[in-house]
Amino acid sequence: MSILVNKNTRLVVQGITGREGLFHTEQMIEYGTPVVAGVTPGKGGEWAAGVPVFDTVKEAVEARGANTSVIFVPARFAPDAILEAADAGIQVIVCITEGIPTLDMIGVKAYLDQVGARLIGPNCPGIITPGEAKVGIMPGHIHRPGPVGVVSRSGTLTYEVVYALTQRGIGQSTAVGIGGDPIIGTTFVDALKLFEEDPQTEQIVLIGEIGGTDEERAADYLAGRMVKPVTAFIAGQTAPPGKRMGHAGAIISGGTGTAEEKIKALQAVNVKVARHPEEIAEIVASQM
Amino acid sequence: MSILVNKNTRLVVQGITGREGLFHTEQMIEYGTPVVAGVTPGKGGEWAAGVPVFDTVKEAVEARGANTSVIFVPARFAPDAILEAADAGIQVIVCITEGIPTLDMIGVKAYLDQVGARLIGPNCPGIITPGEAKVGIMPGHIHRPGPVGVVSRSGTLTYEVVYALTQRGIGQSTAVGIGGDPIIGTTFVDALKLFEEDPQTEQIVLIGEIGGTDEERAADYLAGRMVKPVTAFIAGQTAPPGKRMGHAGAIISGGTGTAEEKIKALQAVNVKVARHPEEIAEIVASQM
Amino acid sequence: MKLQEYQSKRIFARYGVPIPAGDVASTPAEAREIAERLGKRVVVKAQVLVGGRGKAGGIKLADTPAEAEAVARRILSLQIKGLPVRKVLVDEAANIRAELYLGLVIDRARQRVVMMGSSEGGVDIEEVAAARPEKIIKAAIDPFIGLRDYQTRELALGMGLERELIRPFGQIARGLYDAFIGSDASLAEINPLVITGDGNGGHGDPPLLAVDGKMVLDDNGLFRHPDLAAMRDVDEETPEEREARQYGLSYVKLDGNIGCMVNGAGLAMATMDITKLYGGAPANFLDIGGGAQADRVAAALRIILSDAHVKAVLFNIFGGITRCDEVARGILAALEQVPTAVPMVARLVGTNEEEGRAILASAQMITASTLAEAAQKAVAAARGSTVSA
Amino acid sequence: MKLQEYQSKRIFARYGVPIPAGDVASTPAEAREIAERLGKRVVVKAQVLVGGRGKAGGIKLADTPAEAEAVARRILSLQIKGLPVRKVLVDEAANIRAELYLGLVIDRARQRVVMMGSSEGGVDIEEVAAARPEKIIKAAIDPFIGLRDYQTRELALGMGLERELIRPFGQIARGLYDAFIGSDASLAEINPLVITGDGNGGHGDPPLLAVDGKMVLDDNGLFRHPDLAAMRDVDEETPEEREARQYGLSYVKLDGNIGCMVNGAGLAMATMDITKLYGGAPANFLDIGGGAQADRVAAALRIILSDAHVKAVLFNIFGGITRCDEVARGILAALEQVPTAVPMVARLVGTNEEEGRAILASAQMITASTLAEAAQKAVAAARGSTVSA
Repeated sequence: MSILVNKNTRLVVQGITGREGLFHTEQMIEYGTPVVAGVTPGKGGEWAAGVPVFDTVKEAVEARGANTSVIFVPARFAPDAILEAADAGIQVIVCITEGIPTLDMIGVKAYLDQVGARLIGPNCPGIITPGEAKVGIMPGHIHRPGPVGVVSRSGTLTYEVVYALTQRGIGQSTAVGIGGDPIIGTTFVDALKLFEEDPQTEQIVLIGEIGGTDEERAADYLAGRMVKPVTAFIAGQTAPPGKRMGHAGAIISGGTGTAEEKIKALQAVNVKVARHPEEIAEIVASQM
Repeated sequence: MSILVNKNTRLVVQGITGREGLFHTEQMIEYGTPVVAGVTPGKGGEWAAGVPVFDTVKEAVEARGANTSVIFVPARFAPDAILEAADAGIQVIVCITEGIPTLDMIGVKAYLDQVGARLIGPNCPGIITPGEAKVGIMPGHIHRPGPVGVVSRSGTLTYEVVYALTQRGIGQSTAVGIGGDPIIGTTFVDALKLFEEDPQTEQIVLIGEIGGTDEERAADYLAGRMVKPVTAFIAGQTAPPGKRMGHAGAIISGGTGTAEEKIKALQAVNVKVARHPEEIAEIVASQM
Repeated sequence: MKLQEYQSKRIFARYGVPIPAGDVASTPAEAREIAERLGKRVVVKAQVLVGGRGKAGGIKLADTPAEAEAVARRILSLQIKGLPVRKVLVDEAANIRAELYLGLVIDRARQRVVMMGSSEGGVDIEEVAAARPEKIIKAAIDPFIGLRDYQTRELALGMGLERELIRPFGQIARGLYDAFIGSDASLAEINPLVITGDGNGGHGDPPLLAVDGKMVLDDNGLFRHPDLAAMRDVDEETPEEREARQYGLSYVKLDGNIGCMVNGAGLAMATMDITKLYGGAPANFLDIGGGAQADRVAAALRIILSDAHVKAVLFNIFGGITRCDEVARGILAALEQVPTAVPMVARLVGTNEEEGRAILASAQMITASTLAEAAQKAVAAARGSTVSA
Repeated sequence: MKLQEYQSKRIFARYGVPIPAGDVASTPAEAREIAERLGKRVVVKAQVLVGGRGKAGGIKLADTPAEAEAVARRILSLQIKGLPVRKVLVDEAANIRAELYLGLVIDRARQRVVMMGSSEGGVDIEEVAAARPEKIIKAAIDPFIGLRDYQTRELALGMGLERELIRPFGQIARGLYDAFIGSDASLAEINPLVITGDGNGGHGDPPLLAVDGKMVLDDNGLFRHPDLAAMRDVDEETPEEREARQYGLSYVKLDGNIGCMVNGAGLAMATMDITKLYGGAPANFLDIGGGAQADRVAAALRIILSDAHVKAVLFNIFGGITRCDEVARGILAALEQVPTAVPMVARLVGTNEEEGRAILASAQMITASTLAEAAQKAVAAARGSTVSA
């Protein structure tokens, strides 16, 4: 088992004919992901990376049975792409695109909640279930199947942690990058719920960072509820207040969103918090 | 029993200090309706018809435990009034106001569906559960408690039918005017479901009119499902196409919405359709 | 409120929908001037608020300004379905390769604005809907997220448009939607939406052109649009309908001879229906509304009696908010202003019914206690007066 | 992107929020002219993108134009929290009876825009939130139905406003909301929102006045607002931050001495953190982004080395989309342009890591295979170079 994506995933790539979309489609196919279709308006009927391209997601769903989507379209078209996927009945929508205006995302998220579609991201590396499906831009080869669920607001920092796990021989059930934006489709709490219900997942790694209160809400959720051990890392202990640290969501504002608060909240509910990324793998190993 | 309103209703009147609002508040109180509060922005702290007036529905809910609202505010403020009631947690919102723009109502209805509040109307006479609560503008004295549920798109036509029922000694469980606008909060199907579940209701009277397909959808719903007898009347057999007959929703357009179609659809599912209003009472009596 | 073609198209154009160059004329000379200004072959179109203009001779091509003048003269002398043609639209004739349909309506069952497109334009879309429903592609529009680009793409593909037309089609669809929302419309149609020339705008024409347009506005939304409210065409209404509107009455003239005055729209329709059930024919729909005062009632009766076909009047008042005595006073007031020999049947029930009946006692009215009785008496009275006339 | 007070208030005014008459000056003479034009007592306010202007002497009253000039001269010579004051706003002094707070923020947990009001304005709202949270009234705004009138009434009542102020407050709240949405803001604040004079505008003043204003715009939304994007104040950024932005790099200068170049924001923060964990101090946050090309990497290194405090540089690259060989080439290119003796520690893992290491072999880099090792080596290198300096 795993969460969100697996070998039954039938992936449609929105923005497949763009530079990034095409490159990563090839990478996803090479990894063995069941990519069944691409969508680029105006290029229906063409082929890209060996898969048929459609003008609309609806066609991709009807013709190829797509059930999962990954979005590589530019920021100003991405909200439309997400809504299109939802309206076409796609249940898991992964938006890689960075730079979507926050107010657009508030509207998109409210609509998705209404129709009941799940969004991962935006501004995220995607999801990988090692050995089954890679729906995103992470380097596939550093992963291996195993019992650890990984959920993270970050991209390369996640790879770092996964790499350390794999080097110790510890595989992953699924690794989910939930994205670095202020408004995201799937939060830590959402991902924790999924991992808690997943029989394959035995331990969970949570990689947070400064900004917002998603880690604190995860701690509230974990309080007395989770039975699987959770190990966390929070990036940004040295980040100054008021400055955006790369991610649109990584900013300490109004004195809240600091790493200290988040670490304290997690430790208060018995989550082990690593001091640096590689230590995560040590802690996980010690709990196997 | 009954549906929607009863002696446990705690009514707040939105627009209580207006001419219509005040008059009908007095009438509702005289009927015995538990009117607990009024709302008129800017008049909080005053009293009207013997009930305290608040500036917001939220205050009326907090201070007086209001659970039902009836709206008498002018059309251009009515959408806001409906949304305010819903956001304040009111579960049954009755909007008497006529003349709300259709596009406003589409948005209001979508929002209510999202938050799960029930709207009756707009452009309706309201709801009465004889002997318990009158939430609307119908003449109370023509009603009496009994086993017949009445649901209607019309106002005075409903009074006509109720009057005929009462004159024959047949009382009503609840009479609901769902309103004459193209977009309404509660449809025939919604009301039929409620009556079907209500133990007091033994028969149902459905009073439709030209325009839209709400009666046809009621017929679809009834097909093989309802166990309580339904008697119907459809107004507008002599109405010409393309002309609005008073109600914003009473118009035959594009050849659909005719009385003939509706009568045919209802008869096809064994609903007895009366030829004139007073005949309804005869049919109901024959089925007692 | 219905808008004329030229009004609808001007609104569409304001929202970026390409329309033919043209202008509206009230005289043949004006039509000639417009044709001269356009300097091309033109089409002269009667501006009336009914369908079937083409079959009635209300749409003609003209190759020269002189011909435009002649054609306009002929059209301006027409009556189409009883309506005089007071204006013609003189448009540059389009280079038509194919005709599409694009419209927006309120779908009451789905409680959404729905966009409909069809590759079968230029004909009555209701006929297409009945005969070949698969030719109509629909998209329901969420009120909160609005019309989305993917919906217009899905429509365009469903309609079988060529790839190059998808983008201009999308722009027109968005413009029509914005016009619809921005005008509080209840209907907005482009029929036909024309694929021009060789379809890629080779002659500098836009590849798609809204050749005919129709809008119906939501009367309840007009308070937001004083500019649109001012477009109301007096020809849309009979003088009686206009007077009724000014008094806040709902009135629709019909072909029968029994005038009806009722409070409430549903009850008014039921009263018309029962008249017919008993062998009569209603002369009108008339709802005096809730809580009508005497002056409004008097206006209502004047309007009813202004119809020479009326041979009997039926008052059916179910008092609630409306008080029967107030209605009775209005009737008396009207009868003083407009003395008449037309027989009248009054049925007053509900609030202050006794007082109402007492007031009317002086007026030699036929009275009735049930609606059925009232209708039967009115039908008989109409027959009687027909006989005595 | 942060806007200056005068920019924020001008935007507010465009949406109907009343602001004091006034204008912005770059010189004392301009300040005098504005004061003369206003003809009243004025307040002269430093326009800087940091808080605490008042305490730093950046806000002064002036009774006469001459005084305004003198005050402006003094303020324009200040540095506030390291930022030079280049502009002052000269506003008509308000007749202040009470100070309120009104603001809009993005509430990330609720995923809504939230309006906050408080009767305790004119002070740091975060302090109010911490000390007297009951004094802050909030309303979450549904993205689809927007800010509703009942919400602004609930806010006004919760803030204890007098009845006469509810309507003008509602108009200001709506204006602020429209400004927020219309500008793709992430923060919009009026602090203080002043109740003027006797509170009912007796002197022709509006009863409520936005005396100070602050806006932060969503950088991701600026493509929709070229006019607002053009307002970017160069003083908001250091020259290095500006250069970084032009190269698409995320860069924030810090106080330490170990320069960090990392791909990915989270990893960059983690790299800073581990540097500190091992006793060092990061000189910067720098994310070269995904798939960075050599020229971007070279620019990043130039920016890092332009900081004289930097005693060591730590490269932490986890190759995915980003290729290690490309990064290595960028580093070599930068070193050719900016020769330096600063020691460098490189940790390259992932895509093309072998090629990357081979390219850097010529550059006498300290290498490391784990992040912990790299951080420890960088800390040691920074100490070593400090000793040798």
